[in-house]
Amino acid sequence: MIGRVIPHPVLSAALVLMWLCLTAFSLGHLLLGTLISLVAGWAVNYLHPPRPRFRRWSAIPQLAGIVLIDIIRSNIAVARILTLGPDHPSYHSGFIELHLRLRDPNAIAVLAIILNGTPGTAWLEYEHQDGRLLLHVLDLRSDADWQSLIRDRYETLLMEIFE
Amino acid sequence: MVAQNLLLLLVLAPFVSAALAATLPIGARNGECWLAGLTMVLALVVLGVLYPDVAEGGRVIARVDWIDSVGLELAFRIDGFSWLFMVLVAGIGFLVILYARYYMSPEDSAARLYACLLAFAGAMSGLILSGNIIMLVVFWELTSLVSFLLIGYWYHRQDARDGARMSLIVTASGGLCLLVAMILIGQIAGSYDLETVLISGPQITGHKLYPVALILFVLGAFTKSAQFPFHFWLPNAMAAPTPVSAYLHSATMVKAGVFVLLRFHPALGGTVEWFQIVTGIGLATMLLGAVIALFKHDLKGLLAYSTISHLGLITALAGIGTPLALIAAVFHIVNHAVFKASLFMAAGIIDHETGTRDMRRLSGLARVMPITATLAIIASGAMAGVPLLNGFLSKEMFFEATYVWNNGSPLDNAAPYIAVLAASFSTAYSLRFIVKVFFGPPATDLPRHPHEPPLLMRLPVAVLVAICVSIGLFPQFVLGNLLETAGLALIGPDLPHFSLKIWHGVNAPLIMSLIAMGLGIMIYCLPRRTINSGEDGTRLMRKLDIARIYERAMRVLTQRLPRAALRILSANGLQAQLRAVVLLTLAAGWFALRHLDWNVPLPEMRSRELVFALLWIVGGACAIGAAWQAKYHRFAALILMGGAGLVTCATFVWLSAPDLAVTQLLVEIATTTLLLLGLRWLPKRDEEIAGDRNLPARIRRFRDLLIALTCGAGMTAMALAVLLTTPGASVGDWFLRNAYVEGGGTNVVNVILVDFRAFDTFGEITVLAVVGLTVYALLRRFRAAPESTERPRPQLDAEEQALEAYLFVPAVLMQWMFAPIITLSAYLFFRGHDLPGGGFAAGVTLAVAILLQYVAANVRWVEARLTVLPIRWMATGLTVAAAVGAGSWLFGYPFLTAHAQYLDLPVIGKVPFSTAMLFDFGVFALVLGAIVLMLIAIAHQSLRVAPRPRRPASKEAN
Amino acid sequence: MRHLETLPPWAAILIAVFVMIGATMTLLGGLGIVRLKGYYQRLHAPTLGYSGGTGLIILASMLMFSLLEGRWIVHELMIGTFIMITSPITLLMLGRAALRRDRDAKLGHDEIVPPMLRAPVMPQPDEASATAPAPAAAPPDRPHR
Amino acid sequence: MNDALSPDHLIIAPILIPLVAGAIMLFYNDQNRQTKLMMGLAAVALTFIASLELVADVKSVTEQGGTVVGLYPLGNWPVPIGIVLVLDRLSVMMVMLTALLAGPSLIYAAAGWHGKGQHYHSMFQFLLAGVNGAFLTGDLFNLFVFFEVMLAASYGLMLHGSGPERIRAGLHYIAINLAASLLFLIGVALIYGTTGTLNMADIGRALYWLDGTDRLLFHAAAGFLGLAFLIKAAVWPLCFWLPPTYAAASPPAAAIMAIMTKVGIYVILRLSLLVLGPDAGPSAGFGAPALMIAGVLTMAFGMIGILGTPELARKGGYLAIISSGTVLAAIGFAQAGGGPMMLGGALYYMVGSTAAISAFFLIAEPVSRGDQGSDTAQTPETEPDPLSESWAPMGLDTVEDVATPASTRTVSWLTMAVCFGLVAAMLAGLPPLPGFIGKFAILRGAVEDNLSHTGALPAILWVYAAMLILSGLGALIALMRFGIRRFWAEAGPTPRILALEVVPAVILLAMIALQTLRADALLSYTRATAVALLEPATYRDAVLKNAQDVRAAPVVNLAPEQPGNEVEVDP
Amino acid sequence: MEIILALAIGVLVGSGVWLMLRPRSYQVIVGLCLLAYGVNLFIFAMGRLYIGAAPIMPKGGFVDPTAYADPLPQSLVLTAIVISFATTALFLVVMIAARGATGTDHVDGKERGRDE
Amino acid sequence: MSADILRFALAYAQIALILALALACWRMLRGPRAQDRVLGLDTMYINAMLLFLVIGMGNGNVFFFEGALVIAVLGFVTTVSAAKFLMRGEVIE
Ligand code: NA
Ligand code: NA
Repeated sequence: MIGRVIPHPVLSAALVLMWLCLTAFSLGHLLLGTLISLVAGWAVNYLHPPRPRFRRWSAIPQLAGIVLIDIIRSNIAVARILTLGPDHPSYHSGFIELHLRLRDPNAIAVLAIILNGTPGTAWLEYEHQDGRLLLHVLDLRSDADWQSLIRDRYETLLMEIFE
Repeated sequence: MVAQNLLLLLVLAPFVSAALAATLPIGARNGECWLAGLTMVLALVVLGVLYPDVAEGGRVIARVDWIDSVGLELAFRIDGFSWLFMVLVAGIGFLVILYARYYMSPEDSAARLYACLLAFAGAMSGLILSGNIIMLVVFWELTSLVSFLLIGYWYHRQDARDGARMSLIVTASGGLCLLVAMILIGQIAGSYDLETVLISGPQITGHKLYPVALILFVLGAFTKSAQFPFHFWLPNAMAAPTPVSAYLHSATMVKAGVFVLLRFHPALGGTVEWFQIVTGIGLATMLLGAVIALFKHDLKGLLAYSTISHLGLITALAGIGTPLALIAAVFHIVNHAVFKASLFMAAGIIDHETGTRDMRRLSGLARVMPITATLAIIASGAMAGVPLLNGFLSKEMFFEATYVWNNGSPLDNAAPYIAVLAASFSTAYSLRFIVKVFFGPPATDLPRHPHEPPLLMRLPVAVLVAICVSIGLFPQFVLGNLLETAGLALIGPDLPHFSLKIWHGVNAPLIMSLIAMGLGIMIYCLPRRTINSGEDGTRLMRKLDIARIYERAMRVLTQRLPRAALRILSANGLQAQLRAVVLLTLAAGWFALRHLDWNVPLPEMRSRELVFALLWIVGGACAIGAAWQAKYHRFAALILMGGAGLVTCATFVWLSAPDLAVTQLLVEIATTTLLLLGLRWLPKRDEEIAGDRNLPARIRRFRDLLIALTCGAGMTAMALAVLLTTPGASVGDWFLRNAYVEGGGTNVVNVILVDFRAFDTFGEITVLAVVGLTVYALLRRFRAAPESTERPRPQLDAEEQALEAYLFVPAVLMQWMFAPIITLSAYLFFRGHDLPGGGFAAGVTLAVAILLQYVAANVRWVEARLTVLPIRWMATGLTVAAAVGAGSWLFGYPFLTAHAQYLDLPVIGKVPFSTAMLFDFGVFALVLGAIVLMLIAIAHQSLRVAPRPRRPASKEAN
Repeated sequence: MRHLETLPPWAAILIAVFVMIGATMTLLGGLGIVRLKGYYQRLHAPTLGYSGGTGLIILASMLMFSLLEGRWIVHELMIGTFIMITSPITLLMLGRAALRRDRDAKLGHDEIVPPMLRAPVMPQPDEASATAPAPAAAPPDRPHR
Repeated sequence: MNDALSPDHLIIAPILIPLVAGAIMLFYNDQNRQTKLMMGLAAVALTFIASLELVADVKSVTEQGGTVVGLYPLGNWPVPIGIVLVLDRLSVMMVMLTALLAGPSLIYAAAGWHGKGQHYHSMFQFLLAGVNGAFLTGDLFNLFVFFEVMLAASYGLMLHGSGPERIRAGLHYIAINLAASLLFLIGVALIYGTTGTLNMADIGRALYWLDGTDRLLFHAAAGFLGLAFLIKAAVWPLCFWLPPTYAAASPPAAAIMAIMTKVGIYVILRLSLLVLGPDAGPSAGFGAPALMIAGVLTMAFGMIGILGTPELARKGGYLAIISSGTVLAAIGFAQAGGGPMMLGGALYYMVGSTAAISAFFLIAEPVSRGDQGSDTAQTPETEPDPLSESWAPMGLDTVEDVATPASTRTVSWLTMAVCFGLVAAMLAGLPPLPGFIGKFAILRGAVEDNLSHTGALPAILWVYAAMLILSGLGALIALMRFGIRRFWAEAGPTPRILALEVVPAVILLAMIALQTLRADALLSYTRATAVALLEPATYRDAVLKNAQDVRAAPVVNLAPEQPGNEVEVDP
Repeated sequence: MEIILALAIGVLVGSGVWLMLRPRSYQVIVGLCLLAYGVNLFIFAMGRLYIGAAPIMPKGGFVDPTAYADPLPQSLVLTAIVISFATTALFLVVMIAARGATGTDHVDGKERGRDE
Repeated sequence: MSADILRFALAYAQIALILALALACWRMLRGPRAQDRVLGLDTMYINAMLLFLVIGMGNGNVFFFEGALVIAVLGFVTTVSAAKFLMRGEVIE
């Protein structure tokens, strides 16, 4: 019953929060926001997307912290590189191919957000069948470095959360 | 009162009978004949009853209201002159109807013939009896129209069609000239009433516009009565059945021209111009007609030219215009009508019996059809002006008029000589007619074996010939009183005494007659062999055949010239049309603003100006870039255009227009996507377009560049001119002051849209709805160009992966965005009245949310899951908007009167509620439906053109 | 701009710093997009604006309006959140599109890119080209530049 | 006519009835074409009844001495705040004419054309709503909106049935009209920028106060608006789109689109006399010479066109052009002080010629059917339907379009021939049909009001009179040539014509006949209309009677004192 | 500010007009879009230019209308945007339909100098 | 004082952002490949969004927030469509 009325509770909750952020934190808006989020949830349900299952909520803040720090660091790093100019010898960019263990589409999407949101790495191509990923990195140091970096910093946490 | 009603009956009866005749069965020849004949008899009876009223210069006037406000009243007026004319119309009409009964073959449609004949009689009666000069033109044109149908009666024949066309064009054009003339005359006289006009002679002839009016008037009269140089239509009209010719070309149609000349003589005549033009043309026509008639081999052709000649004679008399000349003219009208009608009928009998009208083949008919021959010979004698026949008398009077009257002009001096010469030719062709057809050896190669026609067919001829003879013998007794009555009507009480006598003693006219007859016999005898054996007319005549010249001129003037002119004056290409629009716009702008005082202050450059300038350096670069790239690099142009749109949007933000910014952004997104959807269906532009770099193309581009630069400069100048003026009080100020108090919202722009000017919004969403429907309807029948039908190359390439592999990650993210965009849509909707947003923005947003799902997956994937029913949404939107608008009627307020109120809800507290919000919901629903419909309709085309294999849904759903 | 005067100096300085750094980051991103040589390098440049620039300016805006209104104004967070989600989509799509186009022999190679990551089950090039329509049938494409 | 509290809701009926009918039809699948047809006919009938009632109102009001006007303040906002519908003699006449033309066109469409594409009936109703809105509105921007409604619907109707010819002509038609719409917008914007108002009557009032730059800019705006309307009215050299468009459109669509050129004329008439009329001070008569000259040139071009084009439907387009030119020139003369008689005649002529042109388009297709003598405009309908998809996505119905030709059985070739002849005579200006009466009234007015006591008539009037005659003659020659060839010369089997195709032409001819018989009433009406149009002050006073002073502050101050809410502005 | 906006309008209109006079239907549609931008800005400019004065009012009270941007041109532009969007969509569809029906993207349905 | 600082900061930010916009536009104009142009446009969108926010801060009101939000939520749709067109030859298949 609940599942039918609120097919995507997490999503709907997020939408209510979004509504309140956008308008004001008041009772009236809570009601209106709830109504709208329910309608949106039903609409989404028509698409029957892969429903995310959050297995470990506690890992989310940890991941968020890591990502935030990485983004700030990368921002500085990339800003430095950009001030250096295009032909500076101190960095070189290139493609790297990685292998992902993640299988959950939502988790992979989150990883894509993280990698693309972090300056300096660009997610180019992903082959779901065998989990291969092609990245482009602005300042390339070593392949192994990146593979382990991503696996350790993000993938593990993501697998904890989603799988 | 009785007389008035009878007068109206006189006009109305033929039309009513015509309508009846048209409804009778096609083959009902006897019925038609009875109906038509009785109508004519009725007319004659009515005329008889009316005679006492018109005798002694009296008249009867009847009026029926029609369009009094512009002076078009159906006024009818009968006096002695028109009475006499009406007798001709009805009398000869009766005989023609009788004759036609036997002449027409059973295959011909009797209904059509009699209906047209009756209608023609009605039109002619109307013309003659009109008491309003404009109504006269109306009936005048009606005679042209009906005669068109009559002449074209045997429309399967080329000559009938050509003759009908020619006569209509010539006579109707003349009628239009006559119309203008009548308007001028009426203006000068102060009334369109014939009575008034006829007594306004001095006023009219003294007016500055008199020459114009006169020329237009005679153009009308001359075209109708086939005066040179408009005479050519008449012989061509001989393609009509003979009864029609007998009617139209003896008593009615062609006489209308001379009728108006005589009728309007009091108003327009008596001037030098009148004499010079009317008599000059009349004499010329008389001579020319007679000469040509001599050379015609076709019996009806001869009679046609003879008719032209005799009409010239009457015209010349009208031009001379002395009372006796006018009497003579009337007399000759009657005489000509009588003998010419009989001759046409006789010619018809000959044609009917022998199967030919070619005089070269006809011979010795007096032996096989003696009675007809006798009748025809007498009638021809009348035509030639042989003494003791009616033609002689009026011709004498004509000679006398030309001889006696003298105003000293060269034309006047020449008139008697021309008259005699023409009369001699007249004698000659009459003689030729008699001798060639009825005497000589019996004809050998006739299509039919001739014998006398049925009695009733001969009867009309006999009656007419009897009239010829009786007038010729007892003119005063038969016609004296009637002529006097007519003369009184024409000339008024000043009518001098005259008497019609056969013998006036040996005087100039008699000598002229004798000379003419002698000369005529000589003319006939001398070249008769050449005439009889050769072609129609002399070589010069053939060269100067005005009909051919006319035909050629018509072909040039109405076909070749217009076709060429159309090519030059019109532009089929879109570019030329748009260029015309742009150039005219420039011209209009320049014309209006050429005196504008330019006083532009130098701009200050502060940081904000710097930012704005930079913004528009970007925007301008984008716009120019888009213009530069649109030909060969469509995609680039599209992206650049997006840049220009973004800068426009930023400008709205910069200049305090948040609603515009939001709407522009959303529309920008929808437009770009639409154009991207469309790009797939355009041809690949992979090589230089042929001739794109040669000189003409460069010149064209340079010219357009100049135009474009001028337009840009002009718009800059205008915008600046406005921006540098200080605004006065505007409606906008009122909105700012009152939007919240009166409209209940703080976002004034939105309050305007959904309340103050909600009707605009209502119209605007209707536009969107219609466009959505059109797009959908057009794409339902879309046919792709052959090279666009297969799937795009990236998808076909062997190296390529399936879409799902490509979009594995982005698709997930795009599906994530579905719910937030729906929420955003709701947010924009609910905010509208107070802050930027509103139904439109919400609708576009939701449409984009759906579009995104299509982009993320494919059509089948989405449509297997989601059903939007866009047209239903559109219908709902429009209906809701209309219903909300109409809701105010319940409270007695006009459509779209909004109502705003705070609802006090239990837990939540006060909630603003406004009917405008409901209206905005209508907007939302419609926009959603329309945009989804358009996007989807385009998106479906790929699928329709190149159906894809279905993939199992499970794989996609994962 | 009288509202600016009502802000306390610490806030003003903080906001100013955030805004200036954010704008500078974005400008650097812009510089990068112009100066970097290869497309895949340029792909990184706007990220600076997406992440650093947006983040800082949003923070500044939230701070400023919260202080001005005297209550928490957090709706700018939504902008940040959605930029977080949507900018990766664009980069993913653009990167992938560029890869396809760079691998497409008919469009010409601007940059050397790695070959396609191919799953083992995907059809072999030879078979595929045998089943695909003859390339000659399709008119030659020209890059949409 | 009514006091402000209970406005006459009937005024908006001619807009709302078709609009709502069109909207409700959208709820139905296009399979229910007969239902939609019935709804459409009902809507047209209701609109007609409403217009009858409105005419009666207007006449009773004006007979009591007034010249205007019913006002309908939408949203109950006073002039010039809100949009107001203005009912006067001219607008109600045009509304009635629209309803009268709509009926026959709709009946004709029922003969099969409405099945050759989707949603014909909705678009038809929307077109009527747009046209009526354009006639009734008293607000310049609202006029733009209704112009767009009308144009959008006309695009749809014009493209109805699809096919290369239609699409090609449609592309041109749309492109030209988009350019015209942009011009319209520029003009409206400039007018607002200079006068600060959008109400037509108020613009006329505000113009009085303009000086210097503002007035010049206002003139420029008038010029641009004029051009935009002249494009719609199809004046030479802006008319090249018309013949191909109308020829390519399906006959019922072309028949109703005949009213559209008249919308352009209506607006020019309305605005030029209201705003730039005799009492406009330095702006009086602005553009009048252009109108006269353009009108005369247009007539000449129309005459050339009708003679120079072989295709009958295109001839119809040129007839529309001639009709436009005739009326436009008369407007120019009226604006320049040519007197009300001419204008009254021109209005009468406009009514008659529009009906005749509408009938012409309905006749042109059946009589050209199977005609070997000229290029047929019709696309072959026997091509296989391109739709191969058979599933119904998104609820979009997939009713297959009717593929059979429009006609299946013969009723009467002869009736068509008679109709053709009458329409041709009417358009050629032959008596006693309204074409003649109208031209006569124009000529009479031209002579009566403009003949100086010395007997001089301005040269341009002579040229106009000559063109009036010659254009009719040109039409006569061209149509006669066609008629003779088609009905007389060509033997052989006659095309099959449905009763539903004959009836509309007969109805329109009956209208023309009625207009002939009751010419006096109609001419008096149009004459009085012309007199009213030439007294713009009366119209202005009536519209601005209860006008709101835009400087007024709100009556009540509801301000809850909230210091933080006040918006501060850096000038 | 005024002169910059006026120039911007000029550039947009100039580019638009140039494209409108070109022979390819795609050029025309891009031109019409650019023209629409220019005309919208022009309408907007008729209310004169205001910075930082969006026509969003405090709730109630007497306000000084000269301190706010004129809302009416803005609402006119909104309507104009919507209508030009609709007509652009329509033109686009007719354009691709014309290309399908005539085989060319020339606005006249045939290449220059080539008769039907 | 704080007003001066902020005014300077906001002016600087506006100029910096508009320069960034111009640079992105340069890439869009210059190309060389279609993907470069799309990237340029996308960058322009984000820069414009930040500009809206900064302008809003300068004005002290939140009226331009919706504009920025719309770019944040929907601005990517144009880019995605364009990229898909480049990738697949059509936007919706
Ligand atoms: Na990144
Ligand atoms: Na203001």
